[in-house]
Amino acid sequence: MADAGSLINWSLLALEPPGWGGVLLAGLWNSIQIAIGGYGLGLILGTGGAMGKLYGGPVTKDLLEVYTTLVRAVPELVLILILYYAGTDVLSQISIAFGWGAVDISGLAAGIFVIGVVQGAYSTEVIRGAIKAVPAGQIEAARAYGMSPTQIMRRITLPAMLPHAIPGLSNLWLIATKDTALLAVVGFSELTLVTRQAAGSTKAYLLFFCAAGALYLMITLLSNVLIGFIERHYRRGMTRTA
Amino acid sequence: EQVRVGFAAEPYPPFTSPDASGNWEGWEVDFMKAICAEAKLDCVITPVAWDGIIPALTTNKIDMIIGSMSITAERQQTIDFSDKYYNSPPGIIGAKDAKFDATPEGLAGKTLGVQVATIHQVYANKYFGAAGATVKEYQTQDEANNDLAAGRIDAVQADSIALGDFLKTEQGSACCDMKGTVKDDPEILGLGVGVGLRKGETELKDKINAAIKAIRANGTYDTFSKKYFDFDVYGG
Amino acid sequence: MTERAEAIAVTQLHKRFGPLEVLKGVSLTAHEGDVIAIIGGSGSGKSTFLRCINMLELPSAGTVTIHGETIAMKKDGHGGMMPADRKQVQRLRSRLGMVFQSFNLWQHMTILENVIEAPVHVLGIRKDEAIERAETLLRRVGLHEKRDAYPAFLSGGQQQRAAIARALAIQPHVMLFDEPTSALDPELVGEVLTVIGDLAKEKRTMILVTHEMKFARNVASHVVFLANGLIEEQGPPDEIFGAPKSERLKKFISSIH
Amino acid sequence: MTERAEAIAVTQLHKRFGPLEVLKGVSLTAHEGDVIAIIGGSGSGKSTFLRCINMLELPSAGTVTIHGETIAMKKDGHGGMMPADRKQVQRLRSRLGMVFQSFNLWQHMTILENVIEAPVHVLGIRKDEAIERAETLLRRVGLHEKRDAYPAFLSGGQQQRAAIARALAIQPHVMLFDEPTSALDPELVGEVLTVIGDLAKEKRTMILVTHEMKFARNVASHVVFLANGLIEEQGPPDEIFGAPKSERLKKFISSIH
Amino acid sequence: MTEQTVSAMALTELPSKQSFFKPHRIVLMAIAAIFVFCVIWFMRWEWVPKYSGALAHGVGVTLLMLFATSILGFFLAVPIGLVQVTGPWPLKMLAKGFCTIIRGTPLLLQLWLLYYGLGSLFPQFPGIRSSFLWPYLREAWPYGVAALTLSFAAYEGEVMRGAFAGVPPGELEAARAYGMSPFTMFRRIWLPRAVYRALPTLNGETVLQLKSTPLVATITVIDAYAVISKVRQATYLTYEPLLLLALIYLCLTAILVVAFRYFESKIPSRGA
Ligand SMILES: Nc1ncnc2c1ncn2[C@@H]1O[C@H](COP(=O)(O)OP(=O)(O)OP(=O)(O)O)[C@@H](O)[C@H]1O
Ligand SMILES: Nc1ncnc2c1ncn2[C@@H]1O[C@H](COP(=O)(O)OP(=O)(O)OP(=O)(O)O)[C@@H](O)[C@H]1O
Ligand SMILES: [Mg+2]
Ligand SMILES: [Mg+2]
Repeated sequence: MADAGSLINWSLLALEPPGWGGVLLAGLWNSIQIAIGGYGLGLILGTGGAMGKLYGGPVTKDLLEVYTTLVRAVPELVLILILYYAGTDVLSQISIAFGWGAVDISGLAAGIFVIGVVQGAYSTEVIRGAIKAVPAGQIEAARAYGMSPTQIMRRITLPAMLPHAIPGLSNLWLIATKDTALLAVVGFSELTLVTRQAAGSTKAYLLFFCAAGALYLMITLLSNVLIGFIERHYRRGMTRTA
Repeated sequence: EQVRVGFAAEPYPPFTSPDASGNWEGWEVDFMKAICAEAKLDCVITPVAWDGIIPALTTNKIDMIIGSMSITAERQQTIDFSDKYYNSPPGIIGAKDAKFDATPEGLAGKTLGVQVATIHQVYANKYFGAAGATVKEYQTQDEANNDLAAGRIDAVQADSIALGDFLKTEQGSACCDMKGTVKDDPEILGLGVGVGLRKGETELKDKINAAIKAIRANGTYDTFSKKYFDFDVYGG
Repeated sequence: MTERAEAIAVTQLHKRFGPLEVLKGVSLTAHEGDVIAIIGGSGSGKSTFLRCINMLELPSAGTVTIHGETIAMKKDGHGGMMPADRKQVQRLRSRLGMVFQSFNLWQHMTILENVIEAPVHVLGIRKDEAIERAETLLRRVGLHEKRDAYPAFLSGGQQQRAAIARALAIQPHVMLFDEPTSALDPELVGEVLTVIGDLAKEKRTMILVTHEMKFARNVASHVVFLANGLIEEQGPPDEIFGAPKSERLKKFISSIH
Repeated sequence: MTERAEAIAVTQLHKRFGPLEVLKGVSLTAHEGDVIAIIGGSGSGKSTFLRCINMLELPSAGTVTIHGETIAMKKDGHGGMMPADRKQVQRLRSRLGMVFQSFNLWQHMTILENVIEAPVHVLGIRKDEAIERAETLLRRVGLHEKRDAYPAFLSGGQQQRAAIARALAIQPHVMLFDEPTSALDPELVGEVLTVIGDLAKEKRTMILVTHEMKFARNVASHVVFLANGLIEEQGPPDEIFGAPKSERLKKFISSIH
Repeated sequence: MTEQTVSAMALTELPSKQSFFKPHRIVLMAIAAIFVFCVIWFMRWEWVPKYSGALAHGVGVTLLMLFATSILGFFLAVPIGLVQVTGPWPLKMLAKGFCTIIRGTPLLLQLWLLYYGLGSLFPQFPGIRSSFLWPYLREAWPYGVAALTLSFAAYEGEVMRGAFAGVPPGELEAARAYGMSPFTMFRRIWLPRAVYRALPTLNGETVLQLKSTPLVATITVIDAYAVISKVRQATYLTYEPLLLLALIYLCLTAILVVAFRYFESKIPSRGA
């Protein structure tokens, strides 16, 4: 068999062609961009969603409930397909309806949109739980000192809920980095897909899948270190036991 | 104006395959460059998942498909095609030491690999699946070939050019050989490969058709084809 | 007495929670420099009354006038009332320094940040100026060396003193205290009462709900006994504690001792 | 006295935790029917002594003999000792009914299941027989109607009585109690002490660590005062409580009252 | 209204259980009904009967995958969780490393690594090729089962670690004090107690596992997702098959959640 030798052919991982290292790193960069973008979008949606669920009118609350339930019950893979085809389609229809013309949704933007919508549902729940964990008295005190509702949100509620939200939000970040791999099924050139391409072209399946695994693992481990720092920073106001 | 040209994101040699620097190359990439130059279109390569390539076209993620897509009546209900730009019959390959023919009887009881969303999938299910073969469907051609080489399946049906290319590789030549081409069924196998287009975009379609005619007439088609094939890929 | 301006005037305050009428028409005027102690049994509506003054609870009827300015109310859809002008409520609230039973310090800020928060973000005072003033206040309540600590690391008494500094930082016309010592261990009560006692000596206008009768007797200029949502009896501390007239008050005082 | 068999004999028990020597050679013999109360200050090693008897802590030196059978020990690698025969320890443990301060009922089983667990799965008694016996025991501690409840739904006193029933279910030669009432609210202490008192009346062999001096005086046949890892004084309860000899014991008794 | 907007009550309020049918809900449901009607009326569903057999089979495969891998994964998770709590350090590190690696990389990649990577190595060894295992190693599902099982084991292993560590030591001590052997204690006390504690999390993990099963379609296992993919390719419909698929998973999730609620309700809530 031919590929018995190529299994340990490290030169395939070289950064310069004919090595595929450069392509893998480019894929990794795409993955990271989508993860960051999707996570960020998810945070925005999640914050909005949490507000809506906590303080919104009954219709808002019900609609958000439907959103979070649906997204959390349907496999990411299916959601990604639906959102990738239908979601971006609807987006550009809306844009046309508003007279902004057809938006040209790039693969990157579509990926961010898809991951963001999925993440949004999860962060809604995380942030909602965290806000509910802020003692009511803290908010009452802010009102008693004459803060306006937006000020209370910005100065008290959001920062006070962060320590409660960080564990959940860090989990979501790790999920986001891994969910980018699912975009391979719609043909987006993130790390998993380029790995598949490289593996298919060189027949060194094991080598490339292990290399990609190592890269993902690296993101996770680095993130864990970073999350540790962030957590320590934001939990400084809490007692150790809290 | 930019035209996004979609094809499968996975290697499909010798038509489209990525190289180590992330560029795409192959006969179809050359073909695309030739007609885009001819039709003065600003083409950008947009790889998409093969099984979602038609939805990608209809939902505006890409503007045309140059991905070895055969012109079939069924697809024409959903999308439009240009004139054909190449044609080659489907072939069947199998392990060297296995002796069987590319006929329903020959494949009975065997496992046959095909790529999803291809004419081969439809054909194999209709003729071989019905006659007792197990049809296994792969996301990419490459994975089907690989599983054949690994002995997980007994045969692969695909475009004979693509298979020929695989048989030329180290892996392919070691394991397998051509068992023959399949009996024609124009209704399924179509009339050759054309550029897939959204319905109603006749202007683009006319441009492409004119470009295909032009590059065939001025010899460009033959020039780049010679780099890959020693026969006439355009077919009869 | 008469020359002193009215700091707070509440007239005919009613408050109902669903079927339960907690306040049934309470009127009270606090002049500048008054220290009013509100006493009464549990559930008599003391906290509710205090919270109605700064609109943490919306009264069902009646008016609240702070420093001559009456809070404009309008009908909400459900038979209650709501402030007509949100901005006015926010402005008037920033003239009332509320100290809660459970401190309610903002946990994500240091003590100093807690104290400067409202001056900077509500009153719009410059930050360095606010810090300077905050340090003075913290020194006064004896917490200067704790200014960079987070509330969770302080004892209950220290937290309550920080909360008092936070309330003083907005230079309120009136300080409102809702049982400021009842969440504290007995040993810690003393330190907080000392601080409040000092404020009383400075003739700062204060309304305090308290269960510390001895303390009320010592610092209050006026004592109000709430019972069943009404003012059952009021007057100078010596009269209220020394010669209670109503049966209820007599019973209440004897039960406390 | 002499005709009664030895239930437990501990000789020269030593126990050290790292540098700290908690027990410095304690010897104690309990005959059948004895009720031995162990008293002593906090940290004097009472719990450790009790836990060494059934090898929940491994003694550093000394022997433990249960019903005439001495637990065989061997040296472990680190200068301590360990049981030579694990099976022997398991067998002897099932003759000792231990009742813990914090009950330690198995939360995932109903009270009845808790009581039959050890008889069925350690002693190998038939399940229906075990249930029958368990019901008798539960009736005796007054918990029969709670037999299908889960421990979390019981009060502390009820939980401790269930724990006593669980310990009795293995028909132990000796019952060991480690402060069985100190995790209980004062109102609940009584019900548990009544049950233990009844056991004492039946002349069941018991060793109990307790802070309830009055109770110890009433039920114990013998009182042991531990101090600093040694038996400072022992004797009949009247002597120990009525006429303490050592200074330490005098101080201890006066501090308790 | 502002007072209600930031009302402290809203923060502590439980979801109102009052009436499900509030006026606005009826309007919303009417809108939803119109929407569903439009979906049914204007979209193309004539393919459903033709594929219903295949779809039923696919759902069967999905469920089989789910149950097989959850159960196998759970049995793996128990030792993984246990050695992390009590094991000697080499085993502890091994279990920890396993969890980190599996949880740190995408399942899709693991699946491909097993099937295309490892799976394409096997045939190179004639010994494997002629062994009795070969007929199975040729198939795709063993790789799918393996990858999903390992993944479940890693995630659930973490949960079990917490559950084992969370069993009060006193209860274990009580078991020892009554003469239980270490194995009896584990079987009768420690394990059941830990499983009860882990049950609510197990519910969530199982739903996540259900949502992971469609990935096996990418290695040629014909589950519900693969059937729908086939429909998409045969009919060139973009939305309809995916909507049906989403509906199928929604129902499966709902059934799972209800089933777990039922089991949880059988366990004393305060005790668990
Ligand atoms: N938000 C509310 N909703 C319904 N009832 C309330 C609410 N707040 C207070 N009450 C009720 O109003 C009554 C008066 O409460 P309030 O807290 O004012 O009493 P209090 O005099 O401060 O008593 P305490 O000394 O116990 O603090 C009580 O019966 C209480 O249950
Ligand atoms: N596992 C252990 N490791 C280290 N030191 C221990 C351990 N268990 C007990 N000790 C120490 O041994 C000493 C005696 O403890 P023990 O629990 O036996 O005291 P006690 O007499 O039961 O006290 P109390 O009345 O407070 O329960 C204490 O100083 C304690 O800190
Ligand atoms: Mg109150
Ligand atoms: Mg003890």
